[in-house]
Amino acid sequence: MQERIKAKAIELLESGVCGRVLGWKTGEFFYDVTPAVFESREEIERDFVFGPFCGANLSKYLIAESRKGGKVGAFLKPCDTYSFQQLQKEHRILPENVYAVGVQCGGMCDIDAIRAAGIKGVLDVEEQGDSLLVHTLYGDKSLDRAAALSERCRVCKSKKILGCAELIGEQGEEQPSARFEQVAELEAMTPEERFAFWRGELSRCIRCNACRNVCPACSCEKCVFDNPSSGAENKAPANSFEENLFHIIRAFHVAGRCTDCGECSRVCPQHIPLHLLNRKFIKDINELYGPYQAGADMDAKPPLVNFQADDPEPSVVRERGTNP
Amino acid sequence: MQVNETFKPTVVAFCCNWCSYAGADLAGTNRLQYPADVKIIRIPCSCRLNPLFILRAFQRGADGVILCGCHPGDCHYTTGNYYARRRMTLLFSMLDYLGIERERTRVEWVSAAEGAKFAETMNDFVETVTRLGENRRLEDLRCKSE
Amino acid sequence: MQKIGVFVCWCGSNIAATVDVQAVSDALAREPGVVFSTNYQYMCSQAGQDMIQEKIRELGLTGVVVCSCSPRMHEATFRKACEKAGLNPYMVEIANIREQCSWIHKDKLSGTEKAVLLGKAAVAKVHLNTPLTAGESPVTKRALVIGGGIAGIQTALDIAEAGFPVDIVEKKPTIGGKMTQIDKTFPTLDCAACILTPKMVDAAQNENINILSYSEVEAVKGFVGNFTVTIRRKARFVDETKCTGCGLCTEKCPQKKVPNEFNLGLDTRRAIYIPFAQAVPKAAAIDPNYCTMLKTGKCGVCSKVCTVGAIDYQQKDELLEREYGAIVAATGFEPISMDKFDEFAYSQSPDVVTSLEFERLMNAAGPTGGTLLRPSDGTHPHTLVFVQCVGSRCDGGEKGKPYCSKICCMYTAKHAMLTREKYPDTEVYVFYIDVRTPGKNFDEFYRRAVEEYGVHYVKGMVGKVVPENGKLKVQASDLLGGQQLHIDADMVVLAAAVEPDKSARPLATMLTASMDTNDFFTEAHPKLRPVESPTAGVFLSGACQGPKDIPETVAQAGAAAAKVIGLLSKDRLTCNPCVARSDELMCNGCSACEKVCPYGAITYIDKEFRGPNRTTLLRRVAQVNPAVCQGCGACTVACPSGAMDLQGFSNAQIMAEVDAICK
Amino acid sequence: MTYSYFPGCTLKTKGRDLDIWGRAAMEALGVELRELPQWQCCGAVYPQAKDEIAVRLSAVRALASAGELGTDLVTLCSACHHVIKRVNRDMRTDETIRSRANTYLQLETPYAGETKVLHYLEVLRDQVGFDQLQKRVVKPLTGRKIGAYYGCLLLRPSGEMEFDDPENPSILEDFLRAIGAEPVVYAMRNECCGGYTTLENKPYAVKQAGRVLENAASCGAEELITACPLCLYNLQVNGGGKLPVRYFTELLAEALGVKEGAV
Amino acid sequence: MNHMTEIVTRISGVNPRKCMKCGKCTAACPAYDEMDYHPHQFVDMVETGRLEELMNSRGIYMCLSCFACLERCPRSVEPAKLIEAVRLAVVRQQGRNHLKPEQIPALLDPDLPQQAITSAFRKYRK
Repeated sequence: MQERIKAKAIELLESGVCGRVLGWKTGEFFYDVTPAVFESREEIERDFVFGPFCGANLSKYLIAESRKGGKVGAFLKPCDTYSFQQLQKEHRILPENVYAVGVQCGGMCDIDAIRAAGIKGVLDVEEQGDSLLVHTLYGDKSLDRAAALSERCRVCKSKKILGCAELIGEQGEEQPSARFEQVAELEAMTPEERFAFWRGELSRCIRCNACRNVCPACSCEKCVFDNPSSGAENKAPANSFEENLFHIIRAFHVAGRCTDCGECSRVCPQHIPLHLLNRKFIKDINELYGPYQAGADMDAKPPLVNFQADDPEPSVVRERGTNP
Repeated sequence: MQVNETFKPTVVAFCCNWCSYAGADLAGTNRLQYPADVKIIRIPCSCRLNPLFILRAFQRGADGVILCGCHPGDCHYTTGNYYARRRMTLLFSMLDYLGIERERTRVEWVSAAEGAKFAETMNDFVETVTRLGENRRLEDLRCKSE
Repeated sequence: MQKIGVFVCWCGSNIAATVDVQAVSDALAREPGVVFSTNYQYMCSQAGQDMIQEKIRELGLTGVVVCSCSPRMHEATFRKACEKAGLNPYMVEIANIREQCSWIHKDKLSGTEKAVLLGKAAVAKVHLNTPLTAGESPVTKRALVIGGGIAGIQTALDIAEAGFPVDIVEKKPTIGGKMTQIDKTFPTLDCAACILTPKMVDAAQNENINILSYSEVEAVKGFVGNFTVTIRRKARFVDETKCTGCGLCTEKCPQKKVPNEFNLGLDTRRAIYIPFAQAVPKAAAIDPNYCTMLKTGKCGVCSKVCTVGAIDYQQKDELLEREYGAIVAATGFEPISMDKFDEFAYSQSPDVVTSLEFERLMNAAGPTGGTLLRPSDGTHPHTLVFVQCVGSRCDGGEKGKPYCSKICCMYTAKHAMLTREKYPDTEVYVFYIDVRTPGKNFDEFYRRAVEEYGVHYVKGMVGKVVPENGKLKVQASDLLGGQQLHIDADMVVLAAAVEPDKSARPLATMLTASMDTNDFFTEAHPKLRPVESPTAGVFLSGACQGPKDIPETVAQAGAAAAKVIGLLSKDRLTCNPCVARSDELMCNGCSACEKVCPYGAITYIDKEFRGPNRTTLLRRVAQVNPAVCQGCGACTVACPSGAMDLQGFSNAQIMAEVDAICK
Repeated sequence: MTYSYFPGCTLKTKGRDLDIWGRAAMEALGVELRELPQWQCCGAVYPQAKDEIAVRLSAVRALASAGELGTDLVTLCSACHHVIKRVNRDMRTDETIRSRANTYLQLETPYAGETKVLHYLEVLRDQVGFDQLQKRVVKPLTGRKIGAYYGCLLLRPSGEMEFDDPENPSILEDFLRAIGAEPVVYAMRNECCGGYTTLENKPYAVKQAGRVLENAASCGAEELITACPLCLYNLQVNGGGKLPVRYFTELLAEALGVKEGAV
Repeated sequence: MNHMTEIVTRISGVNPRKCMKCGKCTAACPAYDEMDYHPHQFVDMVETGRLEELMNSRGIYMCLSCFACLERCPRSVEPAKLIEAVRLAVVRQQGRNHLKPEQIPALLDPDLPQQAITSAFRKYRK
């Protein structure tokens, strides 16, 4: 796969279709893969990687890249393409300046999941069909890929690649996903338990803004939390209120636009399950206003700028509550 | 549940200018009593209510926040309350999800003719909020005056 | 820092009785930025306004807070006063300490405390106010009148007289409305048709009036001065421009068994019909529910007999789109259904009729040619019982209306009087709860019915009507006589309550005009602006605003016309300056705001911005057309970055109010 | 279709006909009426005063036991229906009555008006369907001019009984049409027959029954049907035999061809 | 408010002030001729506190509880409930039972449904 992608990247550059391509390169550690722009065959041959740790969603980078003049090539995994389309709907990405290549994905891995499987001293990981060959300080070990997947890939909602000029690998389909199970578990708790759960999670927030910076939906020219005149400016999780405020408003601002790509939780250094906030909105929207997947359909009106005359009343929140 | 007789909640009522603010005026004209704990903020339409305002109110010490607007279908701006309805439904659901008492937030549709409904709504809401007591789950201690 | 003046009004004792106004002005004097604070008996009086103006000049105030009645009452007054003293009118804020404070709280301590907080919120808001200048929008100089009854006709005539074009949209095939069905009018007893039909002809002949009969309003867009209305012209299957109204088709049509709605189903008409002799436009229409040709494709008699070729079975509904500067609702009323009042046996005996049916039975153009006969057997009735308040003055619920229908006392007196005049051999009983006859020559009229015509007015109600052996056994109470009456009547006439026409509710939704719980249109102010709806550019004429008799309807129709003329005579309208504004530096160009804007006020342009390292970036940004924006604020919340804000109700201003209140 | 069935005291004694034919007919229609175990008198009169709790209790017991069985509760006698339906509403809407009744009864699960109360005629109309009933008729009552006598208790107060239009009811007329008879509408069909005063003021009961029968006869009725044992008694005994009066279930059984089997 | 008025309005749940004195209750009452006071008067007398007279009236036993007054009242006043409340106020007093068990046998008739007796007992005695 990696070689096919690299070949395509080189072809795009050399045929003149693109002036540069957006891909992934290894960072400090093998599992620390970062997005990068490549402008020459040499750079690609030297640095370009595609493997089980290329979780980063490249579509957000296209907002800036598509405005720099010339055409940019980009490799997008299925879930990235939802963001890609959503950002086009919002006129953030200029599609005429992008040459998108869809790459099928077998699910991205999480180094912590590998460690949790009891494998220590990991040096590198190699894909071998459905399993991983893990090189460690203590010799090689084999592990089912499924066991190493990140949470978001374990509950992958779709392998479908949208809106790309060409594909590498097979086109996939939407698939049933258990991604709302955790939300449902939380909903089933008492308010006290939920409150305690979220205090436990959100109190760890250090306001590094990684979630905001990585989120494709959080692409505002200026964030309200950075704007002194917005009335919501805050730069540090000064107390529990501001921890709550930041995450509630952030989730609200991306509600109806969040494709559930899961980048927020991936990058959170404190391992706060931020996707559970976004998924709550998605679940509510699906249940109250009908199924909606952000980015899936270029023409569908996003639920928060849409309505039906017979939408449920806000009291539905009180009425359907499972706990008194 | 224990009811603290001396607790006087702070309740912020956002009222749309065309229906509910007029409904509140009608309650006044008809001398229909409701607790002085309710303070009304006039907004042009229920769709003007930003979730930030609600959180801000809780931060600054509100114990309950209620939004009143025209009945769905009767919005002065045709569609504003439909958007407000979705926004508030989702926001309230999120607050509930975070374990914040869902009874502290409410939306009621009150027309300009429903002075009595306005007063009843406020009486009922203040009673509910009083029963819940002081808002502890979404407060900012730095903003407390005492 | 603003220099703010605070003016606390006593409103006589309305505020001062439950709010310590001195304490309020003292407390507000200590707020930051407040350089002057006082209280006065009547701030809205000339003396009060003079004081505000004097202080603006003397102290150079940059902001004014008036603690008084609702801003819906006097905000405009105070803004105007401040403007005269050189202060931008949008630097004025009102704290509503009457309707939302002194009138609803009895305890002076908590009332005062709340008034202070409301004042503080207003002061906090004024700190963030900025002077606003209103823009302007053009006015389409044409009016639309919805409903072609006497209200709509009079409004249209008056507007047309002033030189403005008017369209009348009427859902029936003819204009004229309920008044065409009335026999005589009270208290003069002149013939309704004699005074109405000349007006209908005037309307038809007036160059400025365009009658769209058999048409309904389908959609309304836009705002005051600039409405765009879609009108459905229903297929009448007759070319209105060709039909001469000769009536030949209506005589030859073989389908004779169609209930005649003009006579309330008391007789029949043909499937092709002209509602009545003086109809305007005088053109036939085909009833598609009964026409054999339209239903089965076989017949075509009317087409054969028509000498001008006006029949067109292929006609389809047509949609018109037109622009108007003002819209008048004149949708009128209907008597309520008697289904829920069968204690009066309306469904069981044809001799139990409603008052409107009684009008037809007395009318020369009615089913009996003007001779009062019992519908059941065509015999002359000797004993008539009139029941008032059927469905009026009921305390809510599905059965009946809570209001007094206002016209029944007078028309019942008229019916009773006319019956006794034409048929002196009759006994006429009127059962009443109260007789309500305020109005010029009204009570005199009612007294004449009693004193000169010998009508038996009985204080009480009818409890049960039992049809038996050709009679109507009426069981009733006579409260003053202290007895239960049992009358063997020949006819019973029910004064059914009136209700707004069913088309009014969907129309109100289209117009975004508010309605009360009974579906009557609400006035902008019940006393001071009775012919305007709260929605700018929408006016009210006739019974759609509340029960009315003919003179009142005509008076209100003229008043509505005067308001429309006032609006249409302006070339440009001053817009509301409290509109949305987009901060281009923050705008993402994502289109969320555009999607929620009900007015299409938001457009996008690509604009160059300075990028890093001396580069330029082309960005899509939103722009608001201030003449089109109505200031709802939907966009401000849809905007995730906060680039969109609403002038006069900005994020910062509302949050300042929140802060002041929650402290 | 299975329902709990509350016959009531009168139907076990003086009003046996109403009950026997009613059961036979439902059986023929494939509807199972299961008599409630251990029912007691409904109380006979609905206590209008809000502070009368004890007399509401046996109705509540019947309602609660139907609730435990998970079935709707069907009644046949007008008086029982009136009492049970209104007490059920009290249990649903009146906090004081609910809490006091539950305190008295000490049921395993407190009762709050959950059971649905249906009159036999409502089952015929809404569950069986008059059109279906019509198809099952084997001996249509063709040519018989029958007046329906509703009386008070089924119809009023309409806001609580939710049975039919209180001034212009049609359920019994529709029923008569379904079994092939010709319904005769007359205005006194929803007026009181005076039955309640038969002990207190017999002359009045006689007078009022006469009025009802006179009106029905003058409108062409040749016989009357009713659902109320007291009305039946009063119209028969105090009405002077002007018209035959029968329970509607008797005619139903007749039309379905099960009348003989039931006796 | 007079003590008895208060009891009667409380147990009946009726607000006599809603009455607009239209007389439809009295017009609808089938037992009018049997009663000394009529439904609209009942409402008025409760409101004005003339309870003694009402409690001594024969009319309270003549009411058929047919609910015609209640059904047809345009103001939802429910006179029938007031009448029952007044009757209860009487029979709840010591020794004021209107119907005594020993009176029953004389009234019996083999066809009379027991519903009539039960209800008479319920209505007329404590």
